[in-house]
Amino acid sequence: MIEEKILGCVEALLMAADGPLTVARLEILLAEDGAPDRKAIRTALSALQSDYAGRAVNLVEVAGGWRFRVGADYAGLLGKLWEERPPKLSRALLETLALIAYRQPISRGEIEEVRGVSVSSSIIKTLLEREWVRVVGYREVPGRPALFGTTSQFLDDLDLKRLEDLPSLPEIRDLDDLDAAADRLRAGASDEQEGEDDHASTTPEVPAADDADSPSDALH
Amino acid sequence: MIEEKILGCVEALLMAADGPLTVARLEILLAEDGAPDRKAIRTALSALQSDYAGRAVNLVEVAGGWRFRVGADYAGLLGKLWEERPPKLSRALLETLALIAYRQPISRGEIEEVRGVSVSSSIIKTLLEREWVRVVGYREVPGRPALFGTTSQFLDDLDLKRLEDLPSLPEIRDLDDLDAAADRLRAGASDEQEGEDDHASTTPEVPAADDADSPSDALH
Amino acid sequence: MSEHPADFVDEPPPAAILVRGERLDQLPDDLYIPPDALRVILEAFEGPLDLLLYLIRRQNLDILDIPIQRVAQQYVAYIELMQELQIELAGEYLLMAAMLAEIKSRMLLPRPSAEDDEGDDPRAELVRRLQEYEQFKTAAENVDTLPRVGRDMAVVQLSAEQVDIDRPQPIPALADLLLAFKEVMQRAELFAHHQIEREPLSVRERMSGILQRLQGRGATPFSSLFPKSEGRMGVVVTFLAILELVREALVEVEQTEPYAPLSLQVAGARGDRRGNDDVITSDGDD
Repeated sequence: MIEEKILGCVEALLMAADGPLTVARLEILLAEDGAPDRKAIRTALSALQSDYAGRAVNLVEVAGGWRFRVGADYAGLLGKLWEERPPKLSRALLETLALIAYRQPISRGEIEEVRGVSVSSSIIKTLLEREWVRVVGYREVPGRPALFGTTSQFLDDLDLKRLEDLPSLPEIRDLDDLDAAADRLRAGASDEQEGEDDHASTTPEVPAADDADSPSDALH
Repeated sequence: MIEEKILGCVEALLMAADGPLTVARLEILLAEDGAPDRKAIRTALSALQSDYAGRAVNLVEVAGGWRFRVGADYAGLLGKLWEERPPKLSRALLETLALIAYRQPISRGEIEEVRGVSVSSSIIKTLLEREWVRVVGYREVPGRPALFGTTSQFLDDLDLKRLEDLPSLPEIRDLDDLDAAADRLRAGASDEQEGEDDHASTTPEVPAADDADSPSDALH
Repeated sequence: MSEHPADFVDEPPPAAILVRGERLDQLPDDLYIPPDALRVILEAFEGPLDLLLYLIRRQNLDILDIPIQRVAQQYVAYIELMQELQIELAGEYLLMAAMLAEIKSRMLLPRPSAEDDEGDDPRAELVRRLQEYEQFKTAAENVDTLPRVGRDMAVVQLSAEQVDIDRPQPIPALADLLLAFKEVMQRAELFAHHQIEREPLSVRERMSGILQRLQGRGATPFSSLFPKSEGRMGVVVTFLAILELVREALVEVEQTEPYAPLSLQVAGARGDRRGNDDVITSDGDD
């Protein structure tokens, strides 16, 4: 495969990935795109590294593999960006957390089974670091996988007293019930979630949550 | 020198932001970092745009502002990275979305009239949740039905800057053509008639798929 | 095309089902077509306008030149088939059937003059609606082909050195968490659903099978083509295969009178057989 094409593919993958990618992973991902060997991938990585040298963005090798990162010089600036608008939690993280909350104790393998995709270590790590989940035991099967459960920190942060306050599964089935349940909870909880309603940035005129109800109700 | 610094700051912010940033927003964020004016920021943006032209990641302007994104050239590769294919959008949802996009503001009843079937609440909900549409007002008729319009998020997700960038609607032929066709049918004439009618821009023989030339018509 | 008339003649003559001119029997009682399965098929259409468009387009007709008689007949045939199979139809489908019937009857009346009656020509209204619907149907397809973030494109959101640690992590809104859970569960179900769909019943394969069965035979009752043993998916696959065969003009569907069951034959066979009694065999299905 032409070196330039490998370079573009590696660049695309690293720019789009949630976390670092190892050379081995890149090799697997590129299996159908010319199937470069590891040496070719390493060549592309160092070419990219020099392409980006001196830019605000750098390609670095960290423990988990290779990743693009904004340079340390800009830490202050990015702090301002995030202060104003905290980053959104990724879909993958939310789904993992939701599965742990509802299906605990649950192993990583079981989460992956339901999600149909692998759960990255960095997600589990983030959840553990935030003390939203913890290891509550091990399943007594080969490999002794850790079982995860939620913590009291999780309940505190979500303003729940007990886990049972989470809406029940049937309520979740139906979107309308789900909204009703969320409203009920929100009505009982403090207003602290207001500040982080990042929907507001795209739909300034309409508070997203409330509005979602009104049209369909009116038209029922 | 100074320009280079602005360029780096803009690059860092855009690479780290979780959504597009407008020039105005960049100006606020850079207030302490040299406080460049909008012109300087625009200069930096176009310099960055050409720096990244031809790379796997590009700087594009969409409805919500400027952002870096990996383009559709790498769609296949990205699919592998994400593992899970996003679920396909149903025809019912797409048709509803198209009506909202091209006929906004439009009520649910009006959508149903064109589609000839009722629009399920869950479709409207899904569109609201994806933040592709929002309630833009209410029609002042009995029942005050909600009127829907598309959001900048919708355009952002399609890599578009303006509603006019949507593909134009296929043209509808004049109803007068119908009478001509009906007469022809009645007369049993299968021969083509020359398209000299001055009241119709297209003759019945022209396939409907012919592009409408002005999208603004379509968007009313 | 009766290429193998021998096969046809050789068949034992079981209870003959008269097609032309005479009322057909009801669907055999032992024929099991789960109504759900046909509902699935009906759901392939986005409503009466979509079904009508399909009927028009599959004959390569221009919307402006619809032979209303023919299309209305086919539409009604579909609707009656659904009703016969006790599918609960959305009111819109019945409304459309009524509209088509009205147009038909009006077209039989002599037109006073060419210019006089444009104002409330129900056919004009139908054509207008069909065009408008098709316009947005196409627009929807166009919108779907645009590159989309999350499907074809990725937005870049890098983290930064050093800031990683103090980067504020938001607390998820409960609603977001619930939504995530709902979606992951839905996806899990969808996944299971896909696996059912991937059962070794292929539409193409079924098309060949049906075509083969129809070769050298006259009109064959629609219902006899549904094997009882295959359950819901078998019915769906068979029905899709028939629709596809019709679309590709390989077979013709016919209904001789209102409420009569549909019958199928190889395209072009009807001409050959015209003048016959058209007594056909119900082949004591397998």
